[in-house]
Amino acid sequence: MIEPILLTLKLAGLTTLILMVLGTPLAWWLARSQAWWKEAIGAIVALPLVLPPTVLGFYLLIALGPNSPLGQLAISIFGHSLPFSFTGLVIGSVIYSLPFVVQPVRNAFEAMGHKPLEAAATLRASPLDSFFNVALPLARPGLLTGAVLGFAHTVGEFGVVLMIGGNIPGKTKVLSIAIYDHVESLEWTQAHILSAGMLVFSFCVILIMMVSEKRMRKRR
Amino acid sequence: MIEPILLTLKLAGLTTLILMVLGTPLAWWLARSQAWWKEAIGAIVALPLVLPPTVLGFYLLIALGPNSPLGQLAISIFGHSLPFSFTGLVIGSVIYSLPFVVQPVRNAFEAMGHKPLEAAATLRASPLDSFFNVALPLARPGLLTGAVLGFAHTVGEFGVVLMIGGNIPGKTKVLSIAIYDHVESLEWTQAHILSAGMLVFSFCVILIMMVSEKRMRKRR
Amino acid sequence: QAVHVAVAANFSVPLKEIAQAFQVKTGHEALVSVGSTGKLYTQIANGAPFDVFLAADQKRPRLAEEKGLAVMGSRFTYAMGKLALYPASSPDVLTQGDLVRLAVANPKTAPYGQAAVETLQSLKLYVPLKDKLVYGENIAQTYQFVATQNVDVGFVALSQVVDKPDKWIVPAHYYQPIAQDCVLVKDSPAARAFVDFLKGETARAIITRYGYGG
Amino acid sequence: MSNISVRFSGKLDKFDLDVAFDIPGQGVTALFGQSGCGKTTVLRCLAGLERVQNGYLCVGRHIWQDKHTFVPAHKRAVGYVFQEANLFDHLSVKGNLQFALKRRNKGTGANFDDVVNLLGLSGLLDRYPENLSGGERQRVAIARALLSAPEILLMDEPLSALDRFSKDEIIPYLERLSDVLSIPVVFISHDTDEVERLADHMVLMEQGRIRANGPLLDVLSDPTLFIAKSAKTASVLEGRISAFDQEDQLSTLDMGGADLFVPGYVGQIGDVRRLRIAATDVSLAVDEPSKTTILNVLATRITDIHVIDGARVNIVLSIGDRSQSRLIARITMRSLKSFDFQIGQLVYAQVKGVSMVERRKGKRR
Amino acid sequence: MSNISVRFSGKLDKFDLDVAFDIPGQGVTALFGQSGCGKTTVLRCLAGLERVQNGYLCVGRHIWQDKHTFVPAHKRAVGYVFQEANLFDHLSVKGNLQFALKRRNKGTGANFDDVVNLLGLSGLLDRYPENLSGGERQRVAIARALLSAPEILLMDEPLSALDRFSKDEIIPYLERLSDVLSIPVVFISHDTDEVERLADHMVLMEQGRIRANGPLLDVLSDPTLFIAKSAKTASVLEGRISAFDQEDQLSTLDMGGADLFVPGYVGQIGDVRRLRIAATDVSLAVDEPSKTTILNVLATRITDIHVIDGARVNIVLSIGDRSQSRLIARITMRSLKSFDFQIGQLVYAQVKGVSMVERRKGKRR
Ligand SMILES: Nc1ncnc2c1ncn2[C@@H]1O[C@H](COP(=O)(O)OP(=O)(O)OP(=O)(O)O)[C@@H](O)[C@H]1O
Ligand SMILES: Nc1ncnc2c1ncn2[C@@H]1O[C@H](COP(=O)(O)OP(=O)(O)OP(=O)(O)O)[C@@H](O)[C@H]1O
Ligand code: MOO
Ligand SMILES: [Mg+2]
Ligand SMILES: [Mg+2]
Repeated sequence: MIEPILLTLKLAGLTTLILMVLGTPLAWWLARSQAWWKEAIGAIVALPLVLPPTVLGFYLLIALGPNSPLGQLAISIFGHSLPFSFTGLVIGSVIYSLPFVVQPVRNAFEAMGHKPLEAAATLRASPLDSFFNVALPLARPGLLTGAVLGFAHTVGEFGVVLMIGGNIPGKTKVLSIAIYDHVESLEWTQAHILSAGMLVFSFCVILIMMVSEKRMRKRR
Repeated sequence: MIEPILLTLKLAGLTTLILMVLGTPLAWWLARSQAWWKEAIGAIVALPLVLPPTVLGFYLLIALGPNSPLGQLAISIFGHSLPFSFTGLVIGSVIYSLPFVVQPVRNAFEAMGHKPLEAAATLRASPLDSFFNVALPLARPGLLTGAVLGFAHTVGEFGVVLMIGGNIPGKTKVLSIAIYDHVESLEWTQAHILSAGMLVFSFCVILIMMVSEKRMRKRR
Repeated sequence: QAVHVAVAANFSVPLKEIAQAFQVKTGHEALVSVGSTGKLYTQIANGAPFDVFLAADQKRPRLAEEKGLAVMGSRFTYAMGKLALYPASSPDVLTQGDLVRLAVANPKTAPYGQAAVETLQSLKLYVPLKDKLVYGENIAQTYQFVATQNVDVGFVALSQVVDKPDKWIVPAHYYQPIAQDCVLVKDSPAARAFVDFLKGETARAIITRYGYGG
Repeated sequence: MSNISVRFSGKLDKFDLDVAFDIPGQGVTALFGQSGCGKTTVLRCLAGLERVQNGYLCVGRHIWQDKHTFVPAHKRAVGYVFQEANLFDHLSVKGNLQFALKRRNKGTGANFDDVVNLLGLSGLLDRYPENLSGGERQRVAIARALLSAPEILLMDEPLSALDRFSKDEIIPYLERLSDVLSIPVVFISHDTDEVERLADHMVLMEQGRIRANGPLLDVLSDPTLFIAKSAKTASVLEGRISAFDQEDQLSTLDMGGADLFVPGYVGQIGDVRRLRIAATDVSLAVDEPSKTTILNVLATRITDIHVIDGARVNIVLSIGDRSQSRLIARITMRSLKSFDFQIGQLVYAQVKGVSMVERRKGKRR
Repeated sequence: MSNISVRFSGKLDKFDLDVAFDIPGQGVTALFGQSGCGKTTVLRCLAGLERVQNGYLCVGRHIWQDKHTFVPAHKRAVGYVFQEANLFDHLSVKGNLQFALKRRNKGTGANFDDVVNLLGLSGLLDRYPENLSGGERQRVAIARALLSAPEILLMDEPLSALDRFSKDEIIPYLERLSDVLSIPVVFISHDTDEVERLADHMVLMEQGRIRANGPLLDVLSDPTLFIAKSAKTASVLEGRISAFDQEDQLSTLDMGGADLFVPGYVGQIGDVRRLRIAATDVSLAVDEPSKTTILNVLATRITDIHVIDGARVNIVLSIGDRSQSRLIARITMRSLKSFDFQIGQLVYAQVKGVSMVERRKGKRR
């Protein structure tokens, strides 16, 4: 019982981290770029959402499978193909949850306007410096929302994980699948316990994140 | 093939509408209220996310079943219990997608600050008037993000729908389930066609929404 | 050495028991991955690390053999699924006027669903009841519809309600037999040992106890 | 309208506010004080944007705040000009103005075109706030407040972003507004010039407290207040136009016995005008001075002598028979000593540089 | 530092900018003009925040913009004070100031404590921008720009939200900054007083074009410009302190032959000081005038006569042997006629109200 929990935390934590690392610059580019095609990229980022997760998982399976070019590439990098590995799970979750991070963060960057960045530039902050020391702190509520949505969604993520993870105990059998397993195998008591535990835990994590964000804002 | 498409559009459209109607005041309350317990409500709104959709669906099935108090209530209102009906589908989708609407909209309301509302008050706009004519227009990017995420997510929503919808052709068999069916029954060609169609359609819808928002902002 | 077994959802409970017995006897660990037959097949086609595939039908294992995804000639029927109507003591509930909904598994993806439809057709009830059907993704979900009382009655696997008194076991001639096949995906001594164990007495007893035909 | 009674005390965050003052229910009141002394806070309390623990606010016959009452901001008929324009970013200039128009009581308030022309906004109506210059934004904010048909106008440094030419146009309009519609105006300003031109009444604040409160001329010339020590000390006097010399374009004002000459046409004969005379513009002589280009020489009586510091002295004079017409002269300590001026003494005041405090109409005091 | 050459022309949205001017690479330059004339836009172009199609900008030896070059804002060592403070909301006052400190070149720039004290920020360091009053925000913005150790300081109406007392402290500091560190300062202001006190050089804008550009005194007293017509016309003169009378606290300044008395201690003997004499404070007499409280009577020669309108005339005078010390007297048309002043004539100028343009140090011209 403890194994899926740890695995889930590891997956959600890592996925959220990667989502923030990838999603934030992407959101920044979407917020700032003047390119005419940027909205197309914006729409593409949101697309994984419209496919049912299992179907998305199916396509990821095909795309990353050992017979595909991407799969071949992965094999030469990781030594194994991505599906049915933890790495594959992380990749799938990242793709699936990306829009939940990109959209709120992008909005936060856009709401901020140019002014603080102009002030930073006149104080000799390079664009990178401004990004880290002005834009990111100012976008904190958006980043937090992105992180909460991304984290929660990865914890509850299931279709993609089931499809490309393959429900392998200790490797890709995360909590959501474990609960699903219990439900499907008529072990409802275990399912109830796990679900309740998961809800309480997530409630606490989210509440703590939100309250601490609020306190940071209040401290001013 | 046309039936699930229409059903999906109807479901996603209606769900998005309801999400906006319910989520916006909720987001407003979360952004403005001084109540100490509001963050708890905020966290509860995000909770449906952490349960795998099928598991969520399972609990909804229990909660809305004909013997539950909620189910009894629904029967006295709608004349039938909610699961396996379009109404039930809508309710499930709304619960599941609510956080994707509430969070971005809340952020937009918070980013706006008090100032425009104060200006409105001194111009004799009642709180309701301010909400509709100042807060909502200023929060437009957040509302749009909420709508896009909510819409896309409902189109792709699958676990909950499958669980409380019962896959009834013409009534609850939406596109995502149809695609899934094809994948499971090894009818991959049909799955590919439907998926591609869905992606292209959703891409267009999202792109149009985003570009028109951008144009509205540019027009200034 | 570990054997990786992929099993169709309806057989997951008996299999877990079998796996335990297998480990006690041979010392090999059996890792169990549960999924729907269709999904498991797709995964095997895309390099899933399964050694043994226990499907809910015969089609997918055969396909796996034909496509070279499995060891040729290793296929055999490990269980015969039986259909039950639950909760009911006879098919009469199906003709009663107050029947609102009847749950079956999706006939397109689940063999038990196919069997349920065939049963209804045999009873000449399919057309009259068509509008009352709701479909579970698989047989487990179908059972959940029934268990949460959202439907009045449903066609489920006998294995799911084997210890429940109020069921009507559908006579075998009402539907095509649900032969569930097993196939060896990757050849290894441990995997062979597992397949052999599945064919053996201990496993057979468990399978029968769960209401499957031999 | 009768008086406005204001009593606010309490803490707002860490800022400690404790003010109590009454101001007239008509005319223009200036709220004056150093940066951070609480002017904006008081104005916000007046508008109902801030709520202080112990507050009492009565405007005319309406109680807007007391122990049991707190009329919310949108039910107070105030026009508010924010310190930082605070326009609606989602509306064009026109939209911003119409927002105010739509919500005012029917049939009241200023005319749209008048206000737009006055504030020079006709070319800007389709622009959005983010594309306006600082002064343009401020003008839109003023216009918006004017168009909301307020019963009291509250303005937080409305003119600080404006150049002199815009000010010169707007100030008379505000005066007329307060005169004709008899709407009381309370405004914050740092600029003594502005205050002198616009205000009738003045409230002086210091660190959340009231330091002085009274008619403008009294406060400005109160020698115990720091304003009197400033280099800009001035007397503000009223006189009636008695003649106009077409050729030299010179107007004569009757100051109550004594005459003052002011260059240019300043109004019709019989009109009352307000004049500003800087204390540093007034010099004194014991004997009638010889002829210089200084046209204005008034016979006055010394009513008070205030030493500002070791070098400078303010001499308070009364003109003619009007004891309330107080003229202040700023002279050096050396002059004070060499002439040995005494209270009660008759002296000639030479007045260089009389400036009209531009007013279209005479004002009641 | 050598000159700053500025040429910008092009459309920014719908605003048409076309300016070309050179300003000195040291001292203080004022950018003056009506609301919306493009002052902020020019300043933004100088800072590299705005890029105009045809631009050329050379500051000292560095070309910041030409056909091929555009040095981005963060590589220009400018200090910029925005029209609306533009502080970082996520940082405390201290954090805002440290943001500047951390990024400046090591070992350069103003001392933190000095700047904090000068701007009265020591009690505010832990506050966040949203809890500051308008004037406090503006002061933080000025402090932040000063602490960034700029090589050129650009300020957009830095003082408009400040009361006189704050201004009186900040202006001398800015002057010293521009003197001692010889950093050129370009600032926008609507306030002629401020401009007169602070600026050496003045650029006058009108609807996106340059209307005048030159040393402050030339522009201010250029009779063809609207400023000269203003009631506030003044001469700004420099003199060397020659004596101080301890008892009467009276300083004597040598204006190049002629003496002027100024109340109070204004500096050490030998120091050069700038004086401001309002044109309306100067009266003329043909014969040596009789004794009044006016201490300053100077023998001058009329060098020019400008008629402003039917009522008012500016008389330009030269003091003593210094032909460049130009004194302006504002007199009435009636006086001009009755005295029949002629160019070249010797007259006595009575100067009432000499105000020190507060400067700690004499300035090179
Ligand atoms: N982003 C913009 N888009 C379009 N027009 C603009 C923009 N910013 C300013 N303008 C216009 O350009 C002109 C010059 O603006 P600028 O801000 O330079 O004026 P300013 O001289 O600083 O005025 P003020 O004293 O009122 O601040 C104005 O007419 C203004 O409306
Ligand atoms: N939201 C706030 N939280 C805490 N303190 C505040 C807040 N707003 C203002 N203050 C403090 O209250 C005091 C009064 O502020 P207020 O804005 O009324 O000053 P002001 O007189 O309008 O000054 P200015 O002329 O600079 O605008 C200041 O010391 C300020 O720092
Ligand atoms: O046993 Mo199945 O393949 O999940 O219906
Ligand atoms: Mg203020
Ligand atoms: Mg400007």
